[in-house]
Amino acid sequence: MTSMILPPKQPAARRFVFVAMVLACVVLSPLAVLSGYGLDVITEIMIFAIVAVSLNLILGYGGMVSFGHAAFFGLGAYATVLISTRYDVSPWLGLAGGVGTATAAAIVIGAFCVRLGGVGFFMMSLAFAQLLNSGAIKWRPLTGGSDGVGGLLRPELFGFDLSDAGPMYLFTAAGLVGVLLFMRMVIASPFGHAMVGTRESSLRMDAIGYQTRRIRLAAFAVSGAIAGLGGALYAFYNGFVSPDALSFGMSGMILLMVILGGKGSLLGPVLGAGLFLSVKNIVSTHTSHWLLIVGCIFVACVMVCPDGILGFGKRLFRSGERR
Amino acid sequence: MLRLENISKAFGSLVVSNSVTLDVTAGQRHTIIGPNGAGKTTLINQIGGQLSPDSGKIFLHGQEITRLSAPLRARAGLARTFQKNTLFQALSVFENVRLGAQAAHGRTYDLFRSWRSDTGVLAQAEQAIEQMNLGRIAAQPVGKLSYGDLRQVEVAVALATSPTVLLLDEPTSGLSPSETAQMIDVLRALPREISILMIEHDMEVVFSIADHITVLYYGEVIASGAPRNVADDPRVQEVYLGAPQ
Amino acid sequence: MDLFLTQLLNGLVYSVLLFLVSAGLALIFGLLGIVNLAHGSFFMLGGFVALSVTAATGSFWLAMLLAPIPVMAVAGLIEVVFLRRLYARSQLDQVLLTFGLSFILTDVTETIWGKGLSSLQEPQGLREGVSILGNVFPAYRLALLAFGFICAFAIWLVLERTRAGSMVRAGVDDARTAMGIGLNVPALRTATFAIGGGLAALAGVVAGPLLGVFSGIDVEVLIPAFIVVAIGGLGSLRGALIGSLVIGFADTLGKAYIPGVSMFLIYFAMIGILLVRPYGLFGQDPAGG
Amino acid sequence: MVEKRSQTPSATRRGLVRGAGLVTAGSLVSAFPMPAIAQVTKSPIRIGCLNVYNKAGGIYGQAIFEGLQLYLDQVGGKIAGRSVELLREDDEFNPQVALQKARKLVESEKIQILAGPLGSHIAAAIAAYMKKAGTPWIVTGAGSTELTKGRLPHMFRATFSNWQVASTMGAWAAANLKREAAVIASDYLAGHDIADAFRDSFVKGGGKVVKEIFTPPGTNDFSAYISDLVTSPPPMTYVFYSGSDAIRFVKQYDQFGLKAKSDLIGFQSTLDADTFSGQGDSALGAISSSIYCETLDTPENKAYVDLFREKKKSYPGVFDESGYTAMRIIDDAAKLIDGNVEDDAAFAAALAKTNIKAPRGPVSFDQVTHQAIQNVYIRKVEKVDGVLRNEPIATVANVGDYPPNKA
Repeated sequence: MTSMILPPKQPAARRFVFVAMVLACVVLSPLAVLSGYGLDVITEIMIFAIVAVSLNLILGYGGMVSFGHAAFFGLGAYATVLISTRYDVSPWLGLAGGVGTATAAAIVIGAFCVRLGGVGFFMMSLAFAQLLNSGAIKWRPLTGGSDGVGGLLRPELFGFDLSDAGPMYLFTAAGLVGVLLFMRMVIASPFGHAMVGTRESSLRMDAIGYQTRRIRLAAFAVSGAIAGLGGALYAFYNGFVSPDALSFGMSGMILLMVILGGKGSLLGPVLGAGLFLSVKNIVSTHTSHWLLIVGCIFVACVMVCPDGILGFGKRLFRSGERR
Repeated sequence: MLRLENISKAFGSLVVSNSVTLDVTAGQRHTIIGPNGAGKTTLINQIGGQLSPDSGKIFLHGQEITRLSAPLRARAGLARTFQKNTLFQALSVFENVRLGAQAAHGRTYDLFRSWRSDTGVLAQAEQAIEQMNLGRIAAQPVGKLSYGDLRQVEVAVALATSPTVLLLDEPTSGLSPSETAQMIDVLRALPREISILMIEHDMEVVFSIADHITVLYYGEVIASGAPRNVADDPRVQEVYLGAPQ
Repeated sequence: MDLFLTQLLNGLVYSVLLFLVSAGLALIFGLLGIVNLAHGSFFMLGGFVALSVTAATGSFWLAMLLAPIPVMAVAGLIEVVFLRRLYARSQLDQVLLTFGLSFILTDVTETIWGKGLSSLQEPQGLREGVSILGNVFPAYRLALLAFGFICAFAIWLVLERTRAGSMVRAGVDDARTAMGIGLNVPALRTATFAIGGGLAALAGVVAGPLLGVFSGIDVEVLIPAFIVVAIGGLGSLRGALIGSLVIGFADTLGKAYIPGVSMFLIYFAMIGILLVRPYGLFGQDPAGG
Repeated sequence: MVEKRSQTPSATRRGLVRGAGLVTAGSLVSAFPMPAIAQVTKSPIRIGCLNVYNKAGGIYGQAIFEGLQLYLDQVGGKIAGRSVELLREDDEFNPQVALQKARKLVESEKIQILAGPLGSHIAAAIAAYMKKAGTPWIVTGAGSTELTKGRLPHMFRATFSNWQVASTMGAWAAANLKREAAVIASDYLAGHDIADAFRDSFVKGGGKVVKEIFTPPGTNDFSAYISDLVTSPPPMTYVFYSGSDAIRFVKQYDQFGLKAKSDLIGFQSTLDADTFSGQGDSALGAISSSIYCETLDTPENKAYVDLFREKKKSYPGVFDESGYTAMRIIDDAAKLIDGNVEDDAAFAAALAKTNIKAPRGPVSFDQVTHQAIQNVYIRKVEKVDGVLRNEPIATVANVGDYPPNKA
């Protein structure tokens, strides 16, 4: 192959070792420094990072603005709790069921949503999330209504009890790393490129022979599955789920995390989730004007750095270099 | 290769295609000309599948494709360019072209492999880029290209899908004389395995490429044949040059 | 009066309420292309300002007249300071901006007026019930019904029959041409956004005696209003009217006769209509064709 | 005690602090240097205030918090000689958030006692965790009958239980008002809890429930339900709503002329001091049951109402008083153990001994379920000097917990 056209590949092996070591340090260091509550906070951040990453797949790469992503997060969580508690089976089956339910729902809901573009997509995704939210509130015998449903006990994994903060943290970290590696692969795959192409110009994609609806649907399903995994982990984390997990506000929060960190980049949503939840945890204790601060973050983000903190940082870095 | 039978299309009371019938034979360089509003682009859109005709039939390699969606037509070997820029702005020239090649040859639903591993697609893309002499700008994002380069990328993306029939919607419009000359060279160099149906305004381009000309006037075919015959047709002269001299 | 007829009347009143909220939303989307998630906040703000006006003057009518003014000012300011820079950007940015602004407005409202639950009293003379065929129906609701239809007619009249209206429509159709013929498009946009906000505030005032005035009502009214405009067609006033009727009746009759599924009914309606007509009943495909 | 400590070796700082507290309480001083203990006793008492402060339920959470604060200010900010820190955490009325915040308060903020929450679903969500943590917990708002069934050793409900309030009304209404009633309530845990309690005692007293309607929380327009009632009005209607729903329902009930045909009776939150400003005259004449009434003619209540009205123009409601009395209970218990609130078990034991005369009347705890035993008042909305207020018209003294919870 001519290297003139192809972007150069980095030397793989050494880089991999380096990344793996940094990753291991990043993952393991909180275990040494933090105790129970601190680890819990980071665990929650990582769970929402997974959900934000999943939204970023369709939003950042696929160009689909969903205001109903809480649907898959919430379904994953609900299914995990309900399967584990109502049928008295292993929570691991619950987790699998949670991911499965979210994926199935994403395929069905996606089939409706991907027919529409732009605002239509936005409205349709919102309608389905609201529908599920109403269902969770109304179907009291199954879901416990607006009071939610709980009682899930975290299982064991390789002899470690996940109900301790440490193992749960590591388990979630493994999940996040796995999701990120998967995302990295998808983005670089022929499918990932087809998705970006669909975002950039679906007319052109049609004309050169891609069935764009099908590509969008596949992306939607993958995204729903990952969000379902996030929901299932959240069910493990909390042992409890309520209709809030399916709400308008939850969808908005996930969206904010992606935008805040930077859409269309691998690590942006992770950064966004971390920043948002950290600020929330710190600020909400000290002031009742929490909403004001969230609002200002939103506005500042849109006005000053529409490509997120990651994009903002990159721009700063580049302009620094130029000088 | 490509055959249109009595294609008609109207937007409300405005008839844009009136029982158009035309044939593109294998290896032909077929050009559609006609004044503004003759319904040329609408016709291309109907062939490409972006619009569907009200009545009539379209055949590709003898198979009827009238009801086929645009992507399926593309896979059957029909490629087209657009007049307005619908390229993937955020991607590089190479990636644009590579997406064209992937559509025809690649495993689009493969999530678990890098795009680099699909060497067949890469080779196809590189070939299209070389055909259009785009090597020098292959790594640049399309959003930053000049207009002339964009027209060439248009053709390269279409070529990358390895078409048997190529539809070109005014490939030289807006180009400078030197760019136009370049485009003519490139198009003339294309192998005869590819049949071309082209809309063009510039008569110099038409006469240096076309071996068959169809004249469209208000949605209707008023003449069709070899360039010399068409040029001598009194109706064509009337339409094009106003009153006969 | 027959129970069914009463329920129909209830549905009509609720529809009118929905129309008053969604008209501004549709106007803003239709003319500016902005999905305004802060619309509920304008509604809420209108109610609170009216609360202060009635507390000071005791007059509901005065509140109706005055409350939209400061809200229009706030909306206008938002357009000038923020939205003006975003027209060239993606719809997502506009959605996010107004979403953020709705948080800020909620906080500001709570800081000024507190978190307490309040409600506006109906104006004197409309507090009693009116007897219709033997059953009592609240006079205020009947007045609201009339007011809603007058508003719908007035908006239509202004847009279709006045010079200002045609200027606005020209600005929508083609901003560049409108500028070419000497229209001040930026000012038109500011005015449109302000008027949309003012309409929401007016809705907040007249809905006050029914729905109450409190922090949190913004989201409560925003979602149904969204469904209405999605069904009716984004940006179409006629669509907003029809959408309001669909949702108002579906919701009220659902509650009355099939309470088990009434909560889902409006979402089913929305999904069904979007499927058949992706841009709503009276919406236009923005891509043309 | 020492045994218990060795059973649960804890490396966290909280464990160490707790250990030190145990030592002081047990007078096993010798092993520890004195300064460490002195430091522990001097540090402020940390009280976690987990409640909803925003959204629809925010007014109640805020009322409870201000109640706690009011008492604390009254006693000069100190309890048993130690200063007090109130750590406010917003549970957002979301059980998921609540559980996390409870963890934060216990493990990171190292509180000695938790006061809250408002939502029954919140309380249920954090119950298992709080049981494990062992930190004393004063429930200030959540009323679900089931909560005390779990008999958490360190949990005390210093406020109403839904059963207490609603079943008292059922029995009293059957005996003193009409014999037939419709029930309309919010469709969530508390709504069903309250409707069940009312129905059971109302039927037992010879009454008949002719219709039951449950409406989704946050219903905008009740006209469909009210019109349904208007066509064949029941002699009276028992209502449970809170917040904005309470205002809308009571107003719309009046606007449709139903109030003239069917007596309006209800749960305390439906007709309380904080809803009157929104309800206006529509509330006039309605009857409700509650553990508190702002016009009680006792010295404790008068002093409290005067104190409250120094800060605010309005009258206190159930949740204002609940917060105030909860802090009073904490104060008394802390004094009983000389401020050694780090000892969870001793603190809990002291709380169990509560026996006070609160603004609401005498309050003590059921020794089995830790539900407050208190009076339930039947109140009627009257207009005095142009201001709406609840006036007590009957008192049912010393109502305890739901009997099956004790069995």
